[in-house]
Order: sequence, then C-alpha cells, then structure tokens
Amino acid sequence: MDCRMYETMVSIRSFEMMLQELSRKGVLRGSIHFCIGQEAVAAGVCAALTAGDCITSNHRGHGHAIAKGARMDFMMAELLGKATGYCKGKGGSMHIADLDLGNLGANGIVGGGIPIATGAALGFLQLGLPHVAVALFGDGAANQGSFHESLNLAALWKLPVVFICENNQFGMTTRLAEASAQPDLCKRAVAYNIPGVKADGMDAREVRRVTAEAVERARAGKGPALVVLETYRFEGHYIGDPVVYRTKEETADWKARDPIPRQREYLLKTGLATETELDRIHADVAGRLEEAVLFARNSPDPDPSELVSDVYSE
Amino acid sequence: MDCRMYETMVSIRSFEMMLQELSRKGVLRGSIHFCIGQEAVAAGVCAALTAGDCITSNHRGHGHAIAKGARMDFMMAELLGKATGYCKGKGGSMHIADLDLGNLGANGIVGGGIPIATGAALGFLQLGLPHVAVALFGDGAANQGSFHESLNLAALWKLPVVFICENNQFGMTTRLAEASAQPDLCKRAVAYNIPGVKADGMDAREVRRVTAEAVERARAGKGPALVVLETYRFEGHYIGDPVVYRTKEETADWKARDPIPRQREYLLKTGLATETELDRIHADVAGRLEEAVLFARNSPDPDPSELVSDVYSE
Amino acid sequence: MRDLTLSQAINEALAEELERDPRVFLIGEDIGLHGGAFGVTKGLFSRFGPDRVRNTPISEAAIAGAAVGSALVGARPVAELMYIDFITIAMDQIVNQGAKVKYMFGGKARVPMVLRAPFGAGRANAAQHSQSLEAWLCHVPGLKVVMPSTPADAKGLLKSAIRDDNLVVFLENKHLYFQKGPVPEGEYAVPLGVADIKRPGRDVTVVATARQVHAAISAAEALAKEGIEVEVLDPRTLWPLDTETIIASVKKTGRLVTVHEAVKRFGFGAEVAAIIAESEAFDYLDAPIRRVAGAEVPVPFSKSLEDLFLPDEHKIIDACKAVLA
Amino acid sequence: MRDLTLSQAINEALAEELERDPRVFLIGEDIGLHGGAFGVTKGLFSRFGPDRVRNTPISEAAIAGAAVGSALVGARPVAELMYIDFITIAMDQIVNQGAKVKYMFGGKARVPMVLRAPFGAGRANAAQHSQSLEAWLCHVPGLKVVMPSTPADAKGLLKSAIRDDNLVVFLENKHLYFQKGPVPEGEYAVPLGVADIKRPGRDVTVVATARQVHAAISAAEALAKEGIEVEVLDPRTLWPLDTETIIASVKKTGRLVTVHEAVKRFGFGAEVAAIIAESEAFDYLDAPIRRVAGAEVPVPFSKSLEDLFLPDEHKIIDACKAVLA
Ligand SMILES: Cc1ncc(C[n+]2csc(CCOP(=O)(O)OP(=O)(O)O)c2C)c(N)n1
Ligand SMILES: Cc1ncc(C[n+]2csc(CCOP(=O)(O)OP(=O)(O)O)c2C)c(N)n1
Ligand SMILES: [Mg+2]
Ligand SMILES: [Mg+2]
Repeated sequence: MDCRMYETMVSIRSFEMMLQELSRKGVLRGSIHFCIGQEAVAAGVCAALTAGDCITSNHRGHGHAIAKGARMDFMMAELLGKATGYCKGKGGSMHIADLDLGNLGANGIVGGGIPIATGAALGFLQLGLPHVAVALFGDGAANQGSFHESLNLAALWKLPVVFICENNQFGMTTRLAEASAQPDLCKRAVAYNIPGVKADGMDAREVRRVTAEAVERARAGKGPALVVLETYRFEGHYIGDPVVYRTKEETADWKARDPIPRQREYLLKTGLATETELDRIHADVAGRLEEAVLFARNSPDPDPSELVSDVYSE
Repeated sequence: MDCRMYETMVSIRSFEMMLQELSRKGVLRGSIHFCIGQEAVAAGVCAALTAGDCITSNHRGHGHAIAKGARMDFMMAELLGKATGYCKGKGGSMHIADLDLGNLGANGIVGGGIPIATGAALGFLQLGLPHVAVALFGDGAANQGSFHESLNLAALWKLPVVFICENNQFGMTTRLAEASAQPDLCKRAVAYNIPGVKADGMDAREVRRVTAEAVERARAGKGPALVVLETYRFEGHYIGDPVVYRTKEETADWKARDPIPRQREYLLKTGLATETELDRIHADVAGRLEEAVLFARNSPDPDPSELVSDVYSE
Repeated sequence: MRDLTLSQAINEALAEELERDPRVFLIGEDIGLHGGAFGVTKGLFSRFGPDRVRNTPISEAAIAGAAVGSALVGARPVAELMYIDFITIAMDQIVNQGAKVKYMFGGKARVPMVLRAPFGAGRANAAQHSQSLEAWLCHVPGLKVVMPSTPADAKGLLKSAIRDDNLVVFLENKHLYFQKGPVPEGEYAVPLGVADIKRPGRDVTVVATARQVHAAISAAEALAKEGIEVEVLDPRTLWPLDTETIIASVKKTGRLVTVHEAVKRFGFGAEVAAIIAESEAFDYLDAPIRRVAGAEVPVPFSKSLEDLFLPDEHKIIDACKAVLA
Repeated sequence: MRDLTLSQAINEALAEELERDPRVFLIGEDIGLHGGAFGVTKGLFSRFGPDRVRNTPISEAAIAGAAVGSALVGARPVAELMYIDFITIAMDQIVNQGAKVKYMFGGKARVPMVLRAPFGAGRANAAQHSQSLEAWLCHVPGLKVVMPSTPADAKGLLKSAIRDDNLVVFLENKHLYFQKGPVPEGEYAVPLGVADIKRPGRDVTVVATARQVHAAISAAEALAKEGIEVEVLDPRTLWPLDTETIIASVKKTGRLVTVHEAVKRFGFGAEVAAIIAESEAFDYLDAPIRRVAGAEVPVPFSKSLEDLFLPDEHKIIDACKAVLA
C-alpha cells in the first residue's frame, strides 16, 4: 500500500511534468491546472477507497484520476484531444472521467462536483450498495452555495459521502483568508453537525489514515465528515500564470515538504522498499508515460461524425 | 418605544386577521402567508433600526413591512391588486416594498433576500453612508446556498448587515430538524467567524435588544452577526394549509407565549401604559384598518397600460 | 376510460413507476406527507415510504445535484421543483452537469432522471412564481423537454420520461392540474418527440403548448362556425421537436400561428417560426407568421393585468384571422 | 485614432467610468491585482484601490446579489463573471431579483448595474467554459443584453451600459479580447438599442453578432468577388433589439442569414427569423431564411470538433449562396 501510494504520486508528478514539456512544445491546448505538490492528497484519499467507491473531482483533476486508477495513455490522448482519449477528445483536461473505475469526473465548475458526490452517495443508498462517495474540491470551492447545501443534505440523511477539501491555500490568485471569513475550514463542519478534521495534506499516509476513518464511518451509516487537507500547489494556477500573489519564500517552504521525497524516505527508513525497488518504480512510470505519449500522439483525431454523437442516450 | 412595538404588533395582527376575513369572503387572490404569532420579530427588529437602515424581507413579509413603517392602506390595496397599492397591484403579497422607508422588498424566492441585504450593506459602504442592512429570513432559507455565500462575503468584508433568522420551526411542512442537520442554527455562525446569537422571538423587547446589539456592532464596522429568533406561526403555511405536520398541543403551547398579551402585560405592569391607552391603540389600529380596507376596495384596478410600464427605467 | 385530473394522472404514473422499478425514487420539497405544493405526490409517501419519496430541505441546487449524482450511479430519480421559477438556483446542476456529462465524458455517462416542475401564470402568484421557462431548457443540448396538455398525455409522457436514459424536464401547467380528462386504464406510454394533432383542419396551423392547446381548441371551435378550419397541433415534447409534423401541417394550411404562455421574445414560438421560415414549408406560406404569447413583462399580480399578460382564445382567434386576412 | 484590443477598450471604459462617478465600482473573482482571468481589469486595482475594485470569493450568487443589492441603494456596480457559463449559479439574483424588482415594486426600484462576462468557444475550454447563453437573458423582460463586435463599440456601449439605470448584461467574446481595432480618443458613448450596418450590401442581409460579425465581413468580401453584395448587420444590443434596421435591410435585400455562436435552437437567430417572418418584410422575402450557428451539442474540446462546432466564414458563404440559389 505504501509503495502503491509512492508509485501513484510519482505517476502523477511525472504525468504533469510531461504535460509541461508538451505545453512548452505547443502541443497542449486549453486550460490545464497542475496538481504538482498536491499528489499526497490524491494518492492518500484514493488509497482509502475500495472497488465500487467513487469520487468526484475538480478542474485540478489529473492526480485524482490517476490515483483512482486511470490509464495514462487514455488520459494523455484526451489531453491531446484524440479519439482514443477517455472522452474521445470531447472533454479535455477538465472532464476526464472513468465511471467504471468510480471516477465520476473532473469538473470545470468550481463546487460543481460536491452535489454530484452527494447524489452518488444517495444513489448507493437507494440501490442498496455498500459504496462510499468522495467529493474532492478546493478551498475556494468551499465558498460556493453548493458546498453548503450538499453538506447539510448529506449530514441530514447520513449519506455515505466524505467531503475532502484540498486546501492549497489559494483559489486561483486569492488567498484563503481573502476569500473565507473562517480560514479554519474544518470549523465549517460545526454548521452541519458533522466531524471536521484537519490533516497534513503533504503526507500521503496521514491523508490515507484520516480519509479511511471518515470513509469507514460513512460506510457504517454514521454520515459524512469534512476533511481538510493542508497542501500547496507548487506551480501556478494554470499554465502561464504569472503568480503575482505569493512569495518565492512561501513556495520554497512548502516545496521543502514535498510529499514524494517524504514518502520515499519513509519507505526506505522502514525497509518497506529498497532504493532499487523505488528506482524501478520510477523507471516503470517513465516507460508507461513514454508509451502513453506515443499512443496519444499516434492516435487519430475524433471522426467528424463525433461532433453530434453522445449528446443523448438511446 | 415599548408602546410603539405594541402598536406595531397589534397592527400586524389586525391586518392579517382582516386578510383572513377578506379571504373567507373570497376577495383575496394568490399566495398569502400569515405571520400571526411572529409579530414580535418584525416589531422588535425594526424598532432597533434608524432612518436609512434597510431590510430585505421574505414571502412572510406583511409584518416586516408594517414594522418598517408601511401604510396599511397601500398594503391592503396591493393585496387586492389595485392601482393604488404599494406596487400598483403588480406585486401582491410577496413583493411589497417601500424603498423610501428602507424596505427593499418581500421576496418570493426563499433565501432570495439574503444576498440583496448583503449587497445593500456593500452599497452603503461604497457610498459612504452610515446605514445598516438587515436580512429577514426563515429557518428554511438557511439551507439555501445564498445564505452561505452571503454570510461568508459579509463576514469577510465586515459589511454592515445583520442576518436575522426567524426560526418558526418549519419550512412549509418540514420541521427544522428534518431540514437542518444542525438544528441549533446559530452555530452556523461558527462557519463564518461571526457572532451567533439565539433569542426569544416571542418577546419584542428581547428581539429589539439583541438586534440593536448586532446593528450597532455592524454600524461600528465590526461586521455582521447571525441572530436566530425562536418563534412560531400560529396559522398554516398558507391559506388553506391543512397543517398535517404538527400537533394541536404544540401549537397551543406556543400560543400561550403570544407576544402581544405578553407585551401588554409588561406595559401595564411597568406602568408604561394604562389599559385605556392600550385600548386606544387597538381602536386606532382598527380605525385605520377599516379605512385601509375601504381605500383598497374603492381603489381602481390598474389601468391596462400598466401591463407594459415599469419594466425598464428610462 | 375514467376521467382523471392531470395531477391524478401524474400521480398514477409516479405510483406505477415506483412500483415497477425499485431504482425509481422521488425527491423534492414537501413532497412527503403533504404531497407537494400542488398535491401531485399525495399518498405516495404513505405507500412507498420515506426512502422512495424523499422530502428535502429548501436547497434546489442540492436537490438537482442529488438527482444528477444518483442517476450517474444507476438510480432513477424523479425530482420536483416546487415552481419552475426556482430552477434559477438549480441551473448549474441541470445545465452544466446533468445535460453535458454524457457528451463531455465521450458517451460513457447516463443521467436517467426527470425534473418535474409546475409552470405558468394565471393564479395571482406574481413574477417569481408564474414563469414559463421552457425556452431556456430547450436551448441546452442534452436536455429533453416535455410539456403535456391532457391528463392522458401527461401520464403516458411521464412514463416515457422516467424510462428514458436522459435528463428529461417535465413541465406541468398549474391550471391543468385541476382539469379532468379521459385516461386509459392499464399500462401505456406516449413516446417522446411525437406531436399530436389535437384537432385537424385545413386553413391555418396553430402550434400551441399545454394550457394553450385548450385555448386553441376553443378558438378553433369558434372559428369553425365562421367556416375557418384550424388545425391544432400539440408538440407535447418541445425537444426533441417533431418538426416533420409541424412542417407537414403548415404545407397543408399555408398559415402558422404559435401560442405559448412564455414571454414572446426568444420563446418556443420563435423557434417554430424559424424552423418554418427555414424549411420547405416556407414556399407554402401564404401570410406572415403570428406569435401569440405572454406579454414582454414579468408576470403581474393583479388579475386585470395578469389576464392581459396571458394568451387566450380571443387572442388566438385574432391571430388566426390576421393570418387569413 | 489609436488601435486598441477589445480588452483594452473595455479597460479604458471601466477606468473612465470609475473616474467619473464615485458610485461605480467593480466586483468579481480575481479582478484585483491579477486583472481577471482575461486581464480585462488589469491596472485598475492599483489605480483605484481595493474598495473600488473588489476581489470576491468564488461565490457567483453572492456576487450577483451584492451587485443587485448595492444597485438598489444607489451604487453602480459592474460585476464580472469569469465565464458566462457560471451565470448558472447567479441566475436567481439576475433573473428573479435584478430583472424583476422594478416591475414587481410598481416602478419604484432601479437596478443600475452591469454584469460583464466573456462567452464563446474556440479556445479549447470545452463544454463548461465555452457557452454563449445570451438567448436565456434576452428571454427575460427587465434585462438588457449587449454584445459588441469591435473595440470602439465595446468602449462606447459599456459606457452607456454603466450609465443605464437597468441591469445590463454585457457579453464579451473571448477571441475578440485580443483583436485590435481603432478606438476614438476622448469621451463618447454608443447608445444601446441601435444596430450598426458594418458593411452595406443589396443582395442578402446577414445579421451576425460579436466575433461572427468579422466572419460575416470576410464572407461578404469573398462573395463580393463573385458579384454578391452582402449587407452585414451588427445588432450590437440584442435586447432592446433594433428591429427597424433589420426589417429595413431585409426589405431591401429580400434574403436573410443569421449568424451566432450559440446553439442554433432557441437562439438569437430564431428570434430574428421570427421577427422577419412576422413583419412586413415577410412579403419581401425571396427565399427561406438560413440560420448559421453553433452545433446542437455541448462544446467539444478537441480542436477538430470545436472547429466543426463553430460557425465560420465558409458556413456563412454557403448559407448566403443557399438563400441566393
Ligand atoms: C463556478 C466557477 N467559478 C469560477 C471558476 C474559475 N476558477 C477555476 S479554478 C478557480 C479556483 C478554484 O479554487 P479552489 O477551489 O481552491 O481549487 P484550486 O484551483 O486551488 O485547486 C476558479 C476561480 C470556475 N471554474 N467555476
Ligand atoms: C427557492 C424557493 N424554494 C421553495 C419555495 C417554496 N416555499 C415558499 S415558503 C417555503 C418555506 C420557507 O420556510 P422558511 O424559510 O422557514 O420561512 P417560513 O415560511 O417558515 O416563514 C417554501 C419551501 C420558494 N418560494 N422559493
Ligand atoms: Mg485552492
Ligand atoms: Mg420557517
């Protein structure tokens, strides 16, 4: 499990670094939001879920998708707008989904996934399924009305859903304290009579631990919890963001808490893995990524007929 | 002041009892929501305001309007859809407003007035005016996203606004605890880092006191507060409501706390008024009400040309 | 056949579908014991229990999201908005999520849900409780929009809507709730996307929706006495729209009048007029098209003004005469 | 005259109005130091300070409400939605409150506010960041809707919008942000409700909006080489709509093509087509109307599909030839 999380984080980081490279080459189009620095959240949260559990993600969703088991080749193809992509090229970065894996989708609407996760949890209840839904959203999204309405409904009906707020300290260029009158976001749980937990979002094991607790509670019918994970995005909000809103020092401090070396040290220290094994992980990921890029680049554009298909189900 | 509040409550009660009579006669059309039983909220809140301060009201707004100084004749004419009504007959019960008096309007959208009051407070700030805005809304409205977004924004910017939740225990037919995961609504203030105050909404003086505190705090630039006033509507949600959702006993218990006799006793006990004076108030109100009904009934329907006027400002 | 009100017909459809498919459930404000603001769900709470008939807080965005999310994982929610006017709060979940996920995800998602809501003016409910907002929804690829005019259609269309794998918005005219009409016994469904000629005629085509279908029929009966034969066409489903039937009718009559309660501009009538003006029927048009619709104002409260706001038999008669002049 | 981008022209209008009237203020997400997602408000925060240029949390309903409420008490807010797609969250405050209060209150309220938002496809932003939703807003009595195509118009129209006492929705095409055009020095305003003939012609009228005005002009230039003279009409304000100018043009040319990026059905083109089909110009029409518009799908991400989604010069040329055939 701990090695798995390491691999997940390495995959996410590598995937996004590859995107940066492709972007520099001018191959990438559209809005791309990197989660570099936040990998422990995706890896830790998804490590606490079992088959059948589902997530809703947001605009910063590559990590969530990979952690929930998405294939890098289909993701890469989607990002390049190819017919072989997760969404046949119709969705792009902000709409990658894999319903079979329980990823109900990234989302371009800040706060848009929170009611959907709540609804998925309700659906599980209606269908008698033992699954849990997890909503992943940012600190900025917590100021949307959808957050409030969903948490209240979920708490009221004790729905099997966990609300994970990925507090990376900013909503776009706006610092948490400039957007949220209560900067200690987990206190918002008081408003819904549910547990509010804060944890270190730069530590995958800690993330997994608090998520697992909340997930098992939810699965047991005890209702939702709000989990706030303190983290940081190392990159700008989007490609090309001049990042005028924070200091180099602050970013450097957070980079010192990089979740990947941290997990590496832990694995080595505890003997859960050797240097060789970890290097093999890196090599494996690099290999798969290389293939993913090849696959994506060699894939065809969507057929023109695709423009009008998939609007309605038969 | 204490006599004023008494008169206000008597006016509201009498006005609505007259509406009930008119309704039985089949003269009233549309949705009418009575606030009988809740008069202390309207009277106490508005008694804490000064000229220039404004309120936003909701669908149960007759009391708020009267307490903010509305004329019963114009109100009655509006309820009968007459040209002389507050809105020339275009608004009806759910849209009575008097901007000159600082009543920014009743509202047909549950939760719809909360962002507007917040905006009015922002407007005061922008224009350098020393006024305070008060949002009056129900326990049900507190589950709308607009509540969350507005309280956060107001708290963040320390806007001169007070949020008054008139907790009459029900949103339509749904009991507070069936709608709100945190039934102690003033705890929701924690989510916005603002004071949350609970008070007896059946006691006009108590209402005035807590409101005045919050209003002065807001006026002093210290930001908003959430004030939850515990009250009860003695009537159904709307005319014709079969009221299947509560027991006669519960209603009787609350009726025993009727704010009008309570204030009467207080006035007599403290010698602030004599029986004769209070009876005169009743007689005055009855007289004005009689005239209001006459005025309304004798007023003309709106001219057909009114259909298309007032859509745009020149 | 027995006579039922539109409200009873919808109630029956809901009961039958709740019975038939355990994945179906209802969700909305005060739809439980109370049976909803218009009593449409009356009796269903007692019969199917609180898990199948779910009373919510006043949180339209969460209701819509609960429906979209549960539909995504395989449930079949039927959500009720107390008035269509409140879709303004639920719009993001309906438009940006429910309507689009299938396409955005390359076809992999299904959102088998129905959003029911009453609409329309004429009940002194003023500007925030009287709107007809179907045009907004028809403008959104991914949504289907249904608007029945009779109890029989309502029952059959609602059953189709519930069984449909798409997000279907089902719009119910408040006045029609209380109007009776014959409803077949036993199981049947009315397919989505098929118009119904409610009255055949050769002189002018009137495309009317919901309550206005009845006004159009009255107008047609009055005009018949003057020898004018009006064809009253009820699209029943506004999207997908049965353009073929409309075009065929206009080719036959050479004249078109559209009628709806929504504000005229940018309404359903505009789309029908445009479809005809674009189509082969254009060459058959003998006169300009006429649109009869709600006035271009927020709905007023006063009866005298609200009556002026609304289309009615007389306005339809005038329009028919105008296109025949 | 100097050349400015549309973004610069809007920035200039905002700066001048902030300077002129202390009641004017800006409110929106990340519009402060950052200058908004498209940099339109760049420099204004430093110049006018945080009280006049207000950075908000991500709360579109509260932003809209803050604007409506402050306008009601006499301020003159200019609110920015980062993308028009997010109006789905602010819809209640715009439609049920801001647009209707004046009428509901019998004329006593004023809501002097502007809601600015970028719209349109073609930037690989997919289905939730590429919509053109003007038709929804035009369907709402009480709102005005503006959609400029050139920097000069944008500046002049925005100044009129800010000085208008109504809720004006001001829609800015994302692609145009970066296109330059001549903008007069000094003070001027372009009145709302007046169309502009961007290119005169006698053979066919093309009513196009925003970016499509430029596509229509390109099409007109190409067709001119074949001897076909296209009249390109830019309504500039979609509501109130300058129907007179449109009708006069169609009476002259006898042929009509409409062009916009929004989905065709229930779009602006439908209303224009209906207005013509209803008007005296009907008798002058020599051919069916054609609507060129966005495809009837959520906006796809992939460039190859998005290009197909969008109208363009070639589709306009084809439509013109079709109505001339
Ligand atoms: C409803 C809505 N409003 C605004 C935006 C524009 N936007 C995209 S991401 C973003 C910041 C979101 O902040 P947060 O939720 O903290 O997530 P983060 O980007 O920090 O991961 C904003 C404002 C949007 N996509 N949707
Ligand atoms: C957005 C919206 N949803 C639903 C309704 C229907 N409705 C009108 S009043 C009401 C109950 C409101 O409860 P509360 O806020 O507690 O006020 P109360 O009626 O108890 O005074 C409901 C559900 C509405 N008018 N607006
Ligand atoms: Mg963030
Ligand atoms: Mg209540």
